[in-house]
Amino acid sequence: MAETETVAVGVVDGGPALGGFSKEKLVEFLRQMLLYRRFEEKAEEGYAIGKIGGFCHLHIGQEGAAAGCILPLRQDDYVISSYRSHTQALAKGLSPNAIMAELYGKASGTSGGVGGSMHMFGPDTGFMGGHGIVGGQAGLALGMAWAIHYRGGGQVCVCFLGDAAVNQGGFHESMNMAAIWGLPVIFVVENNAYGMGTKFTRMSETEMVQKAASHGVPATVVNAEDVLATYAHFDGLIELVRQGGGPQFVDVECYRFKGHSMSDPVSGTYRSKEEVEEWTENSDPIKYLRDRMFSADLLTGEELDAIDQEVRGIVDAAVEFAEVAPEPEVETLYKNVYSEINPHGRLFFDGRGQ
Amino acid sequence: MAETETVAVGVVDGGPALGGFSKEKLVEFLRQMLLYRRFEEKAEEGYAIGKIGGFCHLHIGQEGAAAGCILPLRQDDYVISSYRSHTQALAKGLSPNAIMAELYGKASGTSGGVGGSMHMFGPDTGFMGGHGIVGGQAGLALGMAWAIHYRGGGQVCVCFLGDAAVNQGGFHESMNMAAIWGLPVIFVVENNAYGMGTKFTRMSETEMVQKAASHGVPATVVNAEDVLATYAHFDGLIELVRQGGGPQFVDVECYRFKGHSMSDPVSGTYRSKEEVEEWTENSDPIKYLRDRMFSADLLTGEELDAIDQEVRGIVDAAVEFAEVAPEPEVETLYKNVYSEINPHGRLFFDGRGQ
Amino acid sequence: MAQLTYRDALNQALVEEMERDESVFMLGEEVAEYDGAYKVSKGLLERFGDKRIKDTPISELGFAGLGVGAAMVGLRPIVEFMTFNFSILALDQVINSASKMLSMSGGQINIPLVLRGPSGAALQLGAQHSQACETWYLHAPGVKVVTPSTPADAKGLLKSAIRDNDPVAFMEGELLYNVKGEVPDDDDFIIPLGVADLKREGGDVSIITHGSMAHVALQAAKQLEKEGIEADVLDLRSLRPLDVDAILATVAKTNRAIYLEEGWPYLGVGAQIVSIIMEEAFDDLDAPVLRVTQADIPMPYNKKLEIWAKPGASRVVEACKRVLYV
Amino acid sequence: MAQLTYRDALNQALVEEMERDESVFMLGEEVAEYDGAYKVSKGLLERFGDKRIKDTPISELGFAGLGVGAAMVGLRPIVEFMTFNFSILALDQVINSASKMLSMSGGQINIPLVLRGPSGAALQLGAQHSQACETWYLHAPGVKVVTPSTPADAKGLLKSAIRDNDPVAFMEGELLYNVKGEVPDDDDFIIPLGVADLKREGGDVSIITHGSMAHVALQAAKQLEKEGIEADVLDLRSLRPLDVDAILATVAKTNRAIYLEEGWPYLGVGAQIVSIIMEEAFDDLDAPVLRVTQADIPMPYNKKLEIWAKPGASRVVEACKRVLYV
Ligand SMILES: Cc1ncc(C[n+]2csc(CCOP(=O)(O)OP(=O)(O)O)c2C)c(N)n1
Ligand SMILES: Cc1ncc(C[n+]2csc(CCOP(=O)(O)OP(=O)(O)O)c2C)c(N)n1
Ligand SMILES: [Mg+2]
Ligand SMILES: [Mg+2]
Repeated sequence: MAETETVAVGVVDGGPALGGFSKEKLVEFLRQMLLYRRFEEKAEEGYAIGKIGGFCHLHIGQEGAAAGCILPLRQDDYVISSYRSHTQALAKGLSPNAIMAELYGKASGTSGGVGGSMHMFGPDTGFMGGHGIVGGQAGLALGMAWAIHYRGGGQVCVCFLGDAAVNQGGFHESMNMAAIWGLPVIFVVENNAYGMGTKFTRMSETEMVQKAASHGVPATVVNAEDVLATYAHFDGLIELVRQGGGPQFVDVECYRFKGHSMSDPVSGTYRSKEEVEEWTENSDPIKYLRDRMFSADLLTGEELDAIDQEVRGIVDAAVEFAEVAPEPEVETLYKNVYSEINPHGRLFFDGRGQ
Repeated sequence: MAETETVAVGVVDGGPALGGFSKEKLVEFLRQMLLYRRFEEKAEEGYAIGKIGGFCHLHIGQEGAAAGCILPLRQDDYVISSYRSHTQALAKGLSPNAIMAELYGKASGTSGGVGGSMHMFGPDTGFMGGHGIVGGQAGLALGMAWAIHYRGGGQVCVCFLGDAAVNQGGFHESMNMAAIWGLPVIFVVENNAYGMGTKFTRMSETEMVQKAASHGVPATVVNAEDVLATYAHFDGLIELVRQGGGPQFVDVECYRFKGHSMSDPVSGTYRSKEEVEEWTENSDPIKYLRDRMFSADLLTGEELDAIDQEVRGIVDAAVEFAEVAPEPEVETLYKNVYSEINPHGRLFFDGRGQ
Repeated sequence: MAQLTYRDALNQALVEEMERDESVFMLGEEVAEYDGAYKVSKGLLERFGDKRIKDTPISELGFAGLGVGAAMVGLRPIVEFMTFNFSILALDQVINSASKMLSMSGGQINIPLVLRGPSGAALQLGAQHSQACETWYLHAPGVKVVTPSTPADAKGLLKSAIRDNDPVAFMEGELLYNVKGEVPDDDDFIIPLGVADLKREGGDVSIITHGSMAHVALQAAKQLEKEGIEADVLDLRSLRPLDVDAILATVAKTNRAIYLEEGWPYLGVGAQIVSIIMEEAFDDLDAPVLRVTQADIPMPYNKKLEIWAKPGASRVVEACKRVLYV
Repeated sequence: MAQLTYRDALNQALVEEMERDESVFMLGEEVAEYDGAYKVSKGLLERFGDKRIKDTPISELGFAGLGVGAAMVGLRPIVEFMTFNFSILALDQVINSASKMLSMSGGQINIPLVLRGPSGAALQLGAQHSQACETWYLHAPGVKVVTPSTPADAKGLLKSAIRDNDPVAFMEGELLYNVKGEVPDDDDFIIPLGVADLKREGGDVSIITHGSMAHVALQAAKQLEKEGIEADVLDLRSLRPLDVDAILATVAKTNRAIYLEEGWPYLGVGAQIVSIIMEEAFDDLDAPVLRVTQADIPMPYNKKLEIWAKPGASRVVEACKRVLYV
């Protein structure tokens, strides 16, 4: 549970504020997180009725991470993530319609229906994908940060990882190179305490910030139940990195309210029903912000309902969009294996792609 | 340069001593290191005249590491190393004859002439090989330590690595697993400051002990110019590990007096002639011990000559042995790809191995 | 004989071999407390304790190295890859350590290691999770590769693989775990590596295949039967050692063959089988040997496209007819 | 035309392409201060500075990932592997990221990346350092593979590879760096990917090959010539894209072919070429297509054994005679 002390009531730009944020900003945080929540709930529904297939990993409970870390970014900053990335794609500005259509495997999806839940892409908004090999995106983030550095732009690259990914060798290699070359990358671990059914503490003797710092990457911890603290923390770090301060590592504490993927029960072998209930009750980032805003008289029940209605409308529209969107064509498959079909020679060997 | 203070003159078992070691023990250290030196010099010669081929990596200048770390081990302890491993094989008890024969590619070599300089093996003495993929042996050492732990024996596994190997992801994965399972393994970095032409400090922002410790593996530094300090350090650690104290990491400082391999000049692009001369003059582990023994009246010039003559004799004999040893037969090649030729089906597909 | 699922047959093999030999242990992601991502190791933690069934961090290269190292000193590790897709991260330890150790050491150090887990596509898992990985493990000499298609094969071959003194990549079908079949009750039922299984007899054309595609081959054979064409269905079961005699025998009988496999065409297993037939049975052939494979593209997520990209029975039928010139 | 070594030809290609396009940079172990382990990047640090020529730690997986990531956002990285043997550690980023990125992203993100370095055996380097790595890079669609055999090919093909918008594995011959040959002076001399080169004409038998083995094939052809046998020597140069037309043309002309390659037989490149000939030129064949490869064993250190294990001209001659039934 986040410390309530971090959120101070006050005044900003002449209006009432919480934790240094104006009402407008606070409503935006709440609205975003509600959008993520409602979107994931619809994805869950779509999966249950067989409209969505494959592996599908939800962010329910972890909304504070995407909001707090991505909202302070610029559009031209890069974000890259794992197979668990719906809300990060939303936060970075991909349209709910395209994301839902991707889950439905449709041609209007973020990846033309070919990627699915694990492989959302939106290079126009700087969202550089959902990647399925645990830790693999660390190397890719390193390369994007290298490109920023190489070109001399003031962009930042944010790399989301799960807590279990810090045990991958490639993560350490990437941290080391980011450190020696001072690259503009923030490695963000969405630390939901479990990698599938394995508690992080069973697989590490030490805190992950220690491992990051050992490579020379400054490492900090923030609790994503409190989106305001999370936002403030990242806002500062991003500026630091943007100014050429080199890489950063952040352990973002959170909790996954649902199973690892749709096929994993919410509780059972590796965590108890009570544990999940305790977190769901007492560490929900949306409730947390809502209650703080209520207490500070920055939100009314009606306002909240209106926001919720609005985001539900967006999500319902996304489902409608996805339902009627066209299926991708077989022909596109071969167009997208190589970008350059050399004028000579054969590239495909199945007799179907020529 | 090692601190001379670490070597205290005194009395052991009723006789004069240095750093707590009896004359007998001191002579053995000196003899071992001289054997390594003379052996490597002969290997260099053999390479120059084309009797030895391929990649050949020498330990000249680094003798304190093998002596200080391996001599305190038991025969049933495991040692595993990289492609730079002649002296470690000697220290663990492989015969100079067999090692030289291996360099000559002969059937009586440690690996039947099939391995060469980089792949010496002596499982009977616990020397588990020479491995050519930088860092690869870390995973193998983890497995041998696991086996010790699994069987409940009191053995120890020592894994030699180069300094550049700590940048390999697999090294970090192995450190982490050794830590969480408390395995009896000592990761020993022969830190000669360079990986080929690359200075360690260019490729790491931090000290390597920090990286090791970050996984929860206790990490220490020792300077191998002083074999006595090195021996004492390892003797203590080995006992600790043997008693179930879990993994250790040691940064063993040393310097390579020769090029990376026989094709790399001793000095040039990446280090100056002066630098090499400075180290060769002032940080030679053999000179260091010799001089300390001289000053403590524990060695005479004649004694030294006699030792040198003796080890030269051993090395000359090894060359003679290697010269006349038989070449391996083609037939053995196919015998050693699979240990079990299943009664059914084909294993080889070149039409030559059936 | 008992009716067992492929999953339970594997589980039985693990239990029996772990009972039989104390040097056998298994490790991998989620194998212990979670009973395995695909529940193949269900109950083993309770039965054998947490030394013999060990959960690992997500460190494929490291724990594959652990397996090779433990095998170097005489244990008989079973390393589970959650799926073989992730094993590409560990391939260095397979290719550069496991496969070469015996040879590099002049015959002194053998590696009795099993690397197992599902390989090949399941349903809509997309490009990174839907790869048939045989080729990566077959090219370098020193590793054996086994691909069971039925519960009985799964059990009999896994027991052989565990008892084998060399590294064996044991590739299970992700979609086969729930498939049921007869499995002999005998505790000591084993199937030797290197023996193909003629899963159906017919004299007109040979469908040679391995792994989960054996089921597709049998489906295709049924369809062909309706048109009066009788197909041999030869399930290779083990790809190294490879039952070349069985391949040559079916080709000698039918003079026409196709190779069916789950993976990509360029250097898929079929390329090697075709080459062997070319080299050793050229004169037996009345038609070129054709191959049916996955489409030569990364696997798409979309359900219809995925079905299209996978090799199905109708394409097998078509290929058989082509080599029969009908 | 200038006489250049293969090494210098590669160096020229690098210089010219880096001059031409600021988005091209190169990284790898020892490429900068040390001028490259094989001196291919000699002088580049001085010329282009340490942003464009970058020494890396020994972290193959990590810096290959860096290459893919930088390519995702429009740079054109060249990643040098000191040798391709070590690239097995990085294979996951090649197979699971580079080769699939364009497809997974629905055509949005292409990867203009060159992975280069020596592949195949040099002299007495033993099992772990003597592998021909083509197969690992060829199986999965999405990567192109190029294997130049002469200085001119090295230069012309490397320039094409750098300008290509897809991932290209560019495999050089470790023993070719000192080989000399004519190289056109033209700054804009390029050789397109996917065009095989008939390095010798003859009508009796086709020796098809790639990479450093082209030289062995030419040697064999000379020996055959003495016996009155004229061989076509077809150097494929690029294995994906593959000049299938050239393969079919030489087979149609000679009706007899062998494939010569440096690597192992089981799923070596030849297996695919044989399969293509089987599938598309069966009726042209007067004899089975045979393959000459490395012995199916890890490479031995001993000099004589190594020579024995490598594919040499005499074995090529023998195979040609076998398909000619003489
Ligand atoms: C290299 C690799 N190994 C294994 C897997 C299978 N797998 C997918 S997610 C996962 C757990 C990852 O946990 P964590 O990193 O904590 O992320 P979270 O799912 O909690 O967001 C595993 C083992 C994989 N995708 N890639
Ligand atoms: C994975 C891998 N990458 C690259 C190489 C080539 N290589 C051989 S030794 C070496 C330098 C290693 O330096 P270090 O670890 O410090 O050991 P040292 O040679 O100094 O003993 C390199 C890059 C290799 N053998 N393996
Ligand atoms: Mg997690
Ligand atoms: Mg070093």
